[in-house]
Amino acid sequence: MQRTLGALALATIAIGTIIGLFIVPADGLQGEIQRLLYVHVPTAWVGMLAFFFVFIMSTLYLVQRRLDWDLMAASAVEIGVVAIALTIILGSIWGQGTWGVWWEWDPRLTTTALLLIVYVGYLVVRSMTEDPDQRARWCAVIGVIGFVQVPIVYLSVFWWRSLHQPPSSPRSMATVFGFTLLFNFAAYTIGFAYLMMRRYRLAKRELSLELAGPDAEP
Amino acid sequence: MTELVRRAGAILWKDLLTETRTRQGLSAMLSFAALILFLFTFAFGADAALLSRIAGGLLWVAIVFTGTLALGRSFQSEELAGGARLLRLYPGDVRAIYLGKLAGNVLLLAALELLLFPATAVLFQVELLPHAATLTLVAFLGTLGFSTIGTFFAALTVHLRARELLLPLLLFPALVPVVIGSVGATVETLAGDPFGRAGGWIRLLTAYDVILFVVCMWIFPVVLEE
Amino acid sequence: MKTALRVEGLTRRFGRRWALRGIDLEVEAGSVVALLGSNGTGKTTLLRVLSTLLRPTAGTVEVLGCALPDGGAPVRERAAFMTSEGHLYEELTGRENLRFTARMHGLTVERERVSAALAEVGLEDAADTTVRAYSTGMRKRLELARIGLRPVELVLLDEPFASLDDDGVAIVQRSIAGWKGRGATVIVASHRVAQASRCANRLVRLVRGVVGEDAPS
Amino acid sequence: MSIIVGYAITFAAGVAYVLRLGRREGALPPSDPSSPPSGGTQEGVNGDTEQGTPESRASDARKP
Repeated sequence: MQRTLGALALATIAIGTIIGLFIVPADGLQGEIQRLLYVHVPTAWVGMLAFFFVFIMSTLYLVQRRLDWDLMAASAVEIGVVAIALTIILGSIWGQGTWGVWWEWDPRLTTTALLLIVYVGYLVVRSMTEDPDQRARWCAVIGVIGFVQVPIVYLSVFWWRSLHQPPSSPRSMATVFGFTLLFNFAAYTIGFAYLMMRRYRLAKRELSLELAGPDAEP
Repeated sequence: MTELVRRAGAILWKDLLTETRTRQGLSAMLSFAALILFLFTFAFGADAALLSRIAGGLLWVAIVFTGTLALGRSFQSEELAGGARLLRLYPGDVRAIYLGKLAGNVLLLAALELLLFPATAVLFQVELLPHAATLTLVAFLGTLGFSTIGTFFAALTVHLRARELLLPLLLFPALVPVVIGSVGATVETLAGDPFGRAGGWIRLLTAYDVILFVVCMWIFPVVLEE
Repeated sequence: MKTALRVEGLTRRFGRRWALRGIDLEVEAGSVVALLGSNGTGKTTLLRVLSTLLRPTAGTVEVLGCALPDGGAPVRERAAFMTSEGHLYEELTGRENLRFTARMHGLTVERERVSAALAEVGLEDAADTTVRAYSTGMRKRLELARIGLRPVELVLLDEPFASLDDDGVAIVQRSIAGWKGRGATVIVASHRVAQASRCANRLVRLVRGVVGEDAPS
Repeated sequence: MSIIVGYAITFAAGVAYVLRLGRREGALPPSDPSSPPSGGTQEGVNGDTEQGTPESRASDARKP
């Protein structure tokens, strides 16, 4: 099951990239740089999806106290952090190409950067706590609070930015670009599912090793 | 409900007593805040007009940094008395601990601000008195937001090894709306609120304070659990 | 005889290390149990589970008729737990420490209860000096006074005799006798067999997280 | 040019992460992935999985 999902992910991402890079014509306004969006936006989507997943799993853990939810949340955080880090790197490369500046206080970019800090904090707390149940509790708390602040962070940055600069008009998407983007969305989501399954299984094996029964000597 | 408030009051009473006796918290905060203000004066002092224009921002930078210092100490007295978790031995809702510590932090920060605002007025030549009412409201909302999420993460990190690193790391993203809202409202108010935007910032602050308080109260019992 | 507490298959893990590996214990109300065993055998962990501080990893725990960990609220009302390192605020005076405890328990007639508790342990004259100036013996007496503020059905003591001189030990034993007289159940965890077993009617020895011996004394 | 860099970084990171997973999976002793014990859950002795956790089986054996 996992292997086929992995192969499918690989295939669809490859096809999506080829379409995005070679087949689809470059965007009239931005030119070639616009092709970066076919990887920048899907990774941002995967990052957001991962952190929403963490929010759900963390809430489930807080209610049911089953360690499996915590393991899923932790897996999603790890993948989410990788995805969001990539999103920011790609965002600044794309920003450099279009606005000519490496960093731009664009509400989306700023919010994703802040989210990265939240979930890096999640991973640091996770690495510092030995007891699995204690670790699960604190991480679930951060998972929930981390996600709850996203809308307000975005809103406050958006208002703040619109004071200094008229908000950049949302890029209008011609249908053919739209299709390519949607295809890549699906491809990267399958990739996310594959990584989740694999990381979760690894986490489960590592946990069972950690809890090796009452006679485990220190 | 009244039992919750009474026990929160007991914790507040204990912490204020400790604070007035040792004076460590407030004096450390005041000297730190003074240091920040003077640094700003040296850094931007040459251009008085600039200084007074960004006074609102500098003020909140001083409050947030000094406040983080105070947050780190809010569970210190518990650690010296056997650990914050022992407070769970008392009957009743664990949230009383959160409310007691939250009130303590808000009062401590209010005491700091009572001195910090006039100092800013003098150092940065800004007229505060005409806007006293709005500024008090903004200061309260900003301090409440800061303390609500700050006390929560202080309780979480007090059990962790590198808590000096972790408290700011966890706190910083959550503080962005509080800082943006407070600074926005303060700067607009000080400038006489020409575009009427202060009200918008105040609504953002109020909404965020409410959301943070509800979420923190809901989750807090998990934080002290073992 | 009513049972004060019943524990079955209680395990508790801290990361890889298992502090409790399957405790089975039943204690009748009104008895005084000496919980013996060298350091690291799980005495403190067991007391912290019974006092509702620690959630068990697995196993069923019933204290004063309440199933832990979720039904623990009444236990916090009717039980008292004296930890080995104590729970006193250095900057507060003896009286203020007791007033804090009384308020946290929502006790009425606070002033009189505090004065009575201080008198019972002989701390009237040191009542208004800060605990920072207290000797170890005085701190232990203040801890006993904290428990004496309210009626208790279960008293858990963790190393109550540690670093106490003879009259300190005598005061602790007098308190234990007092609780026993009022029908409360007392569990004294100590690695010093002599003082612990003198006032106990049952000895339970923990060995590597399980009950090793269990005999009336 | 920056497009190539962007795509290269993304795929490099993706591959690196998968390799890291592979290394961590390799480092574990080969246990059959079918049904590792579910780890200590907070509920009750046997939890809801029928084989329960190792220590719960041990305590069952000890009951008279």
